[in-house]
Amino acid sequence: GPGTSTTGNNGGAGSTTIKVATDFPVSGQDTANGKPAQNGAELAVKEANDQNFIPGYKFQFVPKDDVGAQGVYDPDTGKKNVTELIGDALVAGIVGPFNSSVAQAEMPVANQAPIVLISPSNTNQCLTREGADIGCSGAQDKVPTLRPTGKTTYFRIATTDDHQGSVIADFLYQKKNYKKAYVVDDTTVYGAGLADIFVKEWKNLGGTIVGNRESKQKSNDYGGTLANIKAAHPDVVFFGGTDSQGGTQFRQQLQNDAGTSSLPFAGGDGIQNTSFAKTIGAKGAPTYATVAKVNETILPAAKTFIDSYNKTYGEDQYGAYSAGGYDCMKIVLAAIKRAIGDGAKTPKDSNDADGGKTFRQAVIDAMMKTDYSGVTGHHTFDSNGDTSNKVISIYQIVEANGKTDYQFVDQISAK
Amino acid sequence: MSEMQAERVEGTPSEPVTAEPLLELSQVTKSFGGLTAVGDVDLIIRPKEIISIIGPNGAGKTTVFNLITGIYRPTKGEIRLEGKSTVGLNPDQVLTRGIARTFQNIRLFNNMTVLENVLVGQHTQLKAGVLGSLFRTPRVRHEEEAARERAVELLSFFGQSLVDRQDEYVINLSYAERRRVEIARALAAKPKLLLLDEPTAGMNEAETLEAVGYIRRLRDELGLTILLIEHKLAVTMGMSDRIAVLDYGRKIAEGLPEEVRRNKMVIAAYLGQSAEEPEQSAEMQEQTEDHEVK
Amino acid sequence: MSSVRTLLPPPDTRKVIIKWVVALLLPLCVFTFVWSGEGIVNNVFLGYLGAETSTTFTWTTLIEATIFVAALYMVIIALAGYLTAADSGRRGWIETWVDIVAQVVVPLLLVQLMGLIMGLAASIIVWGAYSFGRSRVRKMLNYTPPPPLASLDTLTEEARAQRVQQATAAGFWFATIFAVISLVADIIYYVAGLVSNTLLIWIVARTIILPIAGYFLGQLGGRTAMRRALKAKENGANGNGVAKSKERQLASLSLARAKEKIREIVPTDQPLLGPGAQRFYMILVVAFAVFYPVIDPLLFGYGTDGRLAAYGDAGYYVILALGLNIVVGFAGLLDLGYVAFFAIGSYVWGLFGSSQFQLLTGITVQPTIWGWLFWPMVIVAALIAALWGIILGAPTLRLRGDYLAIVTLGFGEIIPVIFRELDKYTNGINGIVGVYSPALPGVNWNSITTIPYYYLILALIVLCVFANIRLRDSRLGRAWIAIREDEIAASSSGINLVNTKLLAFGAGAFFSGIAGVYHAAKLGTVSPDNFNFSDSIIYLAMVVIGGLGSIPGVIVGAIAVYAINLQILGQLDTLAASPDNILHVFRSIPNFAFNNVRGMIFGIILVAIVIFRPEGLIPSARRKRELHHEEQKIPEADEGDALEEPPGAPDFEESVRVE
Amino acid sequence: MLKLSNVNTYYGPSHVLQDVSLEVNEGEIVCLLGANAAGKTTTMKTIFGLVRSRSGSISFDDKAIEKRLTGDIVASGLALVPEARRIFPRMSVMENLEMGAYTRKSRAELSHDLEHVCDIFPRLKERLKQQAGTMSGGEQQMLAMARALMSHPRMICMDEPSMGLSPIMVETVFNTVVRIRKEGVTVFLVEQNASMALKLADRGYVLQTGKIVLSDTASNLLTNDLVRQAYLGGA
Amino acid sequence: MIHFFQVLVIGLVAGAIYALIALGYTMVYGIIELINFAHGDIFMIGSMLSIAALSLMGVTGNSHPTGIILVLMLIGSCLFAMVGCALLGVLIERVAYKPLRNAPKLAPLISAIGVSLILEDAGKLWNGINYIRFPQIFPRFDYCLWPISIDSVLPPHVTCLAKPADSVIVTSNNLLDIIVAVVLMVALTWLVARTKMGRAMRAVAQDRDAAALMGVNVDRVISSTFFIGAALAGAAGFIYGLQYGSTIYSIGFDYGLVAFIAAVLGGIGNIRGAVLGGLLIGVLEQMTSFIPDSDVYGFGLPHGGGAWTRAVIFAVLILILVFRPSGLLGQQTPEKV
Ligand SMILES: Nc1ncnc2c1ncn2[C@@H]1O[C@H](COP(=O)(O)OP(=O)(O)OP(=O)(O)O)[C@@H](O)[C@H]1O
Ligand SMILES: Nc1ncnc2c1ncn2[C@@H]1O[C@H](COP(=O)(O)OP(=O)(O)OP(=O)(O)O)[C@@H](O)[C@H]1O
Ligand SMILES: CC(C)C[C@H](N)C(=O)O
Ligand SMILES: [Mg+2]
Ligand SMILES: [Mg+2]
Repeated sequence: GPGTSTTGNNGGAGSTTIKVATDFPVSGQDTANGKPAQNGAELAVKEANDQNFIPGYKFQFVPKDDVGAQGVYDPDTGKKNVTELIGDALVAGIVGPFNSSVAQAEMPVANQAPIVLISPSNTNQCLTREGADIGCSGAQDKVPTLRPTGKTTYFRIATTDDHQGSVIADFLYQKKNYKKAYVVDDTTVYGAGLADIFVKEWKNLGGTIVGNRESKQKSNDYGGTLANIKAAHPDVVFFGGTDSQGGTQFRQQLQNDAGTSSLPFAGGDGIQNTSFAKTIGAKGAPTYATVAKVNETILPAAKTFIDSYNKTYGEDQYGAYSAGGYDCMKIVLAAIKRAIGDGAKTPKDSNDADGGKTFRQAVIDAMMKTDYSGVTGHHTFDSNGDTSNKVISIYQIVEANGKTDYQFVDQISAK
Repeated sequence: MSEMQAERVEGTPSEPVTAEPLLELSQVTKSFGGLTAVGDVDLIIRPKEIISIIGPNGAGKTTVFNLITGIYRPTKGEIRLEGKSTVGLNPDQVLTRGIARTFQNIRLFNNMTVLENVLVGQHTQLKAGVLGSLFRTPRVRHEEEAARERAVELLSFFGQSLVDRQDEYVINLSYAERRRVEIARALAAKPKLLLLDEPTAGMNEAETLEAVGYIRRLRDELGLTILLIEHKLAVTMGMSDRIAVLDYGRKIAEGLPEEVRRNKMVIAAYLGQSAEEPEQSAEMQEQTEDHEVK
Repeated sequence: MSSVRTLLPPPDTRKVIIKWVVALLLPLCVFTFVWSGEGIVNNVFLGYLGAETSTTFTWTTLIEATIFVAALYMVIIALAGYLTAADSGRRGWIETWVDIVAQVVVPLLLVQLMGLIMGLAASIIVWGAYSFGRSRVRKMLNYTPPPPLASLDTLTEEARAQRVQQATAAGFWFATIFAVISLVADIIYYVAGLVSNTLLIWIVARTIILPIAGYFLGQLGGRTAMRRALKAKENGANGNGVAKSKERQLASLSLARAKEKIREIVPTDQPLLGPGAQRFYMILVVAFAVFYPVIDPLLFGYGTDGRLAAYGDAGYYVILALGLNIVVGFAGLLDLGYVAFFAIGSYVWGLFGSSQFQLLTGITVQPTIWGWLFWPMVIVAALIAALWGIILGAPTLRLRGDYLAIVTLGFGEIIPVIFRELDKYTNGINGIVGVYSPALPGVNWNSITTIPYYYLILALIVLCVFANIRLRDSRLGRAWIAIREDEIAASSSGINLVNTKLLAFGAGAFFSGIAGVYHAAKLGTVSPDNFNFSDSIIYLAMVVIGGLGSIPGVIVGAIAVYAINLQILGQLDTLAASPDNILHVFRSIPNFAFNNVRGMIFGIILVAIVIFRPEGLIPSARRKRELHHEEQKIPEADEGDALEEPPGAPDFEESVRVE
Repeated sequence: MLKLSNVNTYYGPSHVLQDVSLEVNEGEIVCLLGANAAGKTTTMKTIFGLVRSRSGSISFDDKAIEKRLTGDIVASGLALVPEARRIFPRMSVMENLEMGAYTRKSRAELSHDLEHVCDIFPRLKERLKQQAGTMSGGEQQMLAMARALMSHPRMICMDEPSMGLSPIMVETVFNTVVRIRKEGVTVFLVEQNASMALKLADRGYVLQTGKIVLSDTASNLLTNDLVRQAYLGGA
Repeated sequence: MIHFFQVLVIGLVAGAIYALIALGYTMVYGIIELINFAHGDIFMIGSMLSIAALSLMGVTGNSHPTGIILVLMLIGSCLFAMVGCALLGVLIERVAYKPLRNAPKLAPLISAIGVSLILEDAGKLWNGINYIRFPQIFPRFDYCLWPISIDSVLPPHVTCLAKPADSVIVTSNNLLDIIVAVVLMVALTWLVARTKMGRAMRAVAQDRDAAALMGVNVDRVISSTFFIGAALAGAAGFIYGLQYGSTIYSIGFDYGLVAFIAAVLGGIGNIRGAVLGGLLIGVLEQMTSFIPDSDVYGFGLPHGGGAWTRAVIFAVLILILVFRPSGLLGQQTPEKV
């Protein structure tokens, strides 16, 4: 007979297997970005199955890799992945993507299916909001394209760059009393965007940007930039970017140079991870970083999560978005539970396109009602799909009991 | 023809007597750094002549060819084809003007078939451009068909065996056959003047005789003018209307084969009859020469 | 002789008919009864008969499916006729049948089991293993296949007629047997209650139609075969003179080429490989490709859109590979920055075919209208890319070999940076969002539809292949190859090196531009970080792995690299996550994930392919030669790589010696 | 000294050397004749392991060499003047000559030998500093010959050493052959210039499409009708 | 001015590493005309090997050996990386390139790309997906080059006149870097130009069969080339670790690319060219920071030179190649390898 039926086909009734997917860059040069997030999500699924989260239903984890043929994240591949996932009626929701530029390709597809897409790490504010005040007008006015049906199907638990950038500016200017900042970004969407917001807020506050606001492509050696910094005599160096786009080298080389080793250094979530902290160390001038979430380490939920994560995947696999991936997946699972509780019927099998469609819509509706407290704090979603949790935590690298890591310093709620 | 050349004095540039010169080299010099590979060479070639350039190794013969065909630019001097200077032209432009050549080491396109090699030779004869080729307009199609026919025709000049092997990659051919294909490729451009650089090198005596035969036919049947570099006296002496002798880049003699052969300077620099065993090589030359004269 | 027209074949030809009827029935029955064939047919007729059971088809898809089904069965019946007519009869039954089982039936089953791409990949392994095993067995049994030239034979008019008749009989009997098998199967299904009553009409009709169609199709196959037969001269008694002269001609070719040529002549020992049979395969492949979107759900179940999206992506790699093949394969210019032109193509449509155009120029853009401009813009963008190809190529012409490569690499790095940093125009790192899809009457087309893009890429590929072939076989193509072989000789044959090389760059960039426009429209966004050195490298790998200079080769190479990397390696973890997949066992290894070793596996595959097939998967005839004659290629001491400048350049003379 | 027995060599599918057997004794000049594409160069290459025979054995000084590396074969006292010269184009003439003496240890002998070959080929002496690749065809041929002599071989194989040389140089080359034989070097010679080669050789073999069809003393070959017809340009 | 010289110093130091890697590229290219794309990843493995060596010797993040022990440790870990890489290089040559000796020219290139992918994942499997720290055992001193005053008292006493941020500084790490690089380069140049092995390498590069006919063991020569080239990459890895303090599996790709550019810039196949090219690229890369932001100053490049670094390097390279088609030293010294 034609066609292939898949798992969980129990006659005419809905499937008892529900698939939940991720889409992250988990191989090639992007491994360090996506892999920890995917692991977090997988852990959430594993726990849900172990705890019989929705009695009578099992979750199947479907991890997708959006690294393309070239070995780096690839919007084409991401879009293809999402299209594939949509084709399987049993897939109820997708966690991902990691990069905003991949999100731009995936969002219209997911929106029209429709299917839930929830990202732990997309921080580009224009993905969900419009308006000149946040820099999302003109060419940056993307919402109509990314949300063609007009309905919100994309969610994220990361606070957007506009908040992150201004909070760290406030912190450095007001609490630390730095007045002159030198700003470098890594020429990526995320890095340049963050730096832009920082500069704007810094100037609002009355601070000065010394030297050139510098865009610096990932480089093996930042010597030239260092010389520029020395010449400008700043109080603090702000870096908009990620560790993998040169952040680590940049910070290290600042430390290694006598002329700059005494300069404090600050950045966003792109550099807030254990491996960065370990590599940089706590000696010398302080290194600050923000994360657009509450400080999980003070939440008991986080402790158990981190422990079980480290047990399952190893400490060195813990990344900035492990907790985010975990929480995203838990939010999706919770929405599925609620949808089923509200009487939504799961699709019969992978071929049941119509059943899949109704069920997914039910999940989306349930997502809107999310009220979740997890490792990254408490989340509800506004009508744009952005989290209510606009808490930004500030960290500093310290060495304590023989371990070097980021330590929570302060937490600020964005305006 | 030979009467008119008989009067010519060795070593002096010949004055135009009857026909307009086809190619004219005057005071051509080429130096590489400190080394003068070709120095003040004058040479006149008239239509339908077969002229040989001989000379010791490193005398500058191949360099003269390279100068004529635009691969090198002369340091000094003038090269004129039918009165118009060719100095400064690229090899492809020189070919368009009507000078085709072969190489001392065969330079065929090894991974092309025999026929394709000859078709490449017709490059300048064909007009098809990008669009024409894409849409394969009737004109292009006819042109292509005609080109193939002509290629086969050119191959048949050397007998049936090449025609039979037209679809074979040239690398599978024997040395002598490859030489022929190279000449066919040069002929494909419909040149007025054909330059052959040691066309019989690496051939045994029997094959050499065969080659001499078809080089003659090139002139007699196709009306080509031929300039030839060759070390085998059997070839040069028996076939050339005139011979020019180079040594250390200078032309030391020019004239009829017989004159050149008796020239003392030539003997000393090149023929080597002043060396210990004059008899042997002379005898051999005579012997082979006899064969072809018949 | 042919006085009695009977469909019952004479005893001597019965053998060959049985041989091929069985050989073809095997795969056909597997497809029909084990896989989806019958399902498709039934669905089609249920659609026509209006039974409510069929939900899969709309009218247009119904017609498409019908054409496909008809083509499929007709071609196979005709093939039966062809094969019986073309067979020299010198190869045994068992051998043929085992070949068919290993090379067709097993792959069919694998594809059904694992999906198209994975199935094909597995089949390649099976094919390899089988041919290895076969040669082993042959050696053991001391069996050598009959020598090819011995089958060269002329056919008299009479013999030809007889063969056609034989083919007719084969077609008839093949179809009849198939009809009977189907009938029996359907009766069983009917009894089991699996066939709806309405379908009985079709079952009866089929049983009648098939034998009749078989008769004519068999004849068609036979006539097709006879077109490749050596005709005996009518008047002379010794018809074999033709064969003798042909034989002499073939003998003058090298062994390998003679083998190639002999395959084209009927009767032959391996009619399945003959160009006549390939005609029929072509029909099948084309029908499959054209109607794929309709039959995919019936063949492979859910997820058609995902697969089509993937094929759409693979498609632009094919175009890129074809374009790069012109530069690297034909003209022999190593290009490590080919991605630059892809980027240019993408940005042309990205900037023009989106609201960005309005922002830049102030001209109001109507999305409904703008979509139409896609079509002319494909050409415009390609031309712009080509122009840049020429502009960028110009300074590189003095360079040779790897110096050229590095300069092209440079362009590949510079161009995306320009697009990224000139953010006033290109929107910089944020890229351009909302790039329009093409518009076509009656087609609902937007950035998430996959079927229109599938057809679009199919059409573009056909165009590009066509252009590639035309260019290769033209005066220009010869000039490119000549330049690759020997620049000095090419130049001395009247080829203008500068123009010809620039044209190669331009032509290569042209295709890349087409791929870029397609990419921008399909993805719906363009951003500068999608164009990296690693892209250029991957394109190059596609071309080399496929076979430099070989058009089918680079197509296969592009698809293979894409499929290995994305369809297979990128999916292993997804597959392993599903509990009922065999790969699931890997999950029990603690901390194991395929994506941790994805690059490593891909690397190993690359190295392995290159080592086992250095000349590529489907080498061009030329390159095959080159490889085998490598030793003879004397590194032209004094010229070759010493030639660092084109003739005419000021330093040229010092660097070259020509003899 | 050198012995080939039943050597078969292929290029891909084409069977180029078919059961070739031949022998060169110490102190002899042996020449190998054959039309173009007969397989003469292939014979040379097979001896030196540049292409490998599929079957048959080759021995030098009674030691099997068919499986040894080219470098080792050369080190054991065999040298080749290859077809088409194969000099090192981007090295100076001097360096090329030094490469010729690669297998030899003593530095002192080297300069002596250098003088020796420069005596034979004065043109090289003028050009010791020139980049070898820019020399004329004939000059390169001299260099190839000189380079082979630099290794002081006990036996030397020459593949068309007179190709592209002027008559005077051809004489020089042949004189050199005679001279080195006097010095005790065995010579195995492939020549298109059959009559000259036969005049100085002791024995000769005739190779025809990969098979040895004739072997005899040189003087007999010179008068052999078949040889005269095929290689000497008629009777 | 201080600014400029400081950048120059930094550029030279960075360039020394490029130069060492470029040498391997250029040698391998010189001998088998292969762009060995895996070379950058060998360098990456080298940096990891030197860390491994240090931890084998018991160096943890916090230990600070001194004196002879320190010297031995440095030499030991450098040698370990060099030998490890050298063996790896030879192994790669055997497995991935040797079977392709007679293959079409681009086949080994693809093989090299494959090897590069393999090594990258191997690095990842070995040391994880994050940066790993290189123990800073070499004590750090800053030497002020300018502005300084020198006392006339004997022995002369040098004092720095400005704060570190305003002086041209070279660190002990920088010096070590330069010293190791220079020593190795000199040794290599000597090896290739003066020894029999070097001459054999050049001969093999020009005509493999002819070299064999001179008695050269071609396989061994090619293996040695890979051995030496990879050893230099290993040394570069060691220096890199000392200089920058951390390493990751992905550095090989970038470094390989830049070093390749350097090799071409200098004239590929040319040893002195590779060194020159490496230094030049190193300096150039840093100098791009001087290009002003055109949006701010009205001239320069949008967003400043830093965003254009790679593009600028390539633009300069292309310009140079247009005027010197065989690289800076490619033509003048015809020597290959
Ligand atoms: N590119 C070059 N650079 C340096 N010297 C060169 C160059 N080309 C030729 N020569 C020198 O010029 C001289 C003449 O060379 P040419 O090739 O013309 O000689 P030929 O007469 O053809 O000799 P043969 O008969 O040996 O082929 C030689 O001494 C050669 O070394
Ligand atoms: N590398 C190769 N690949 C394939 N065929 C080859 C190769 N080298 C030589 N041949 C073929 O082998 C045969 C013998 O060639 P070989 O070079 O040994 O002939 P030869 O007797 O030396 O001829 P010549 O007088 O032309 O030098 C020829 O048919 C030639 O085409
Ligand atoms: C760099 C990352 C942490 C992802 C980034 N926030 C983005 O949206 O692209
Ligand atoms: Mg010459
Ligand atoms: Mg030969």
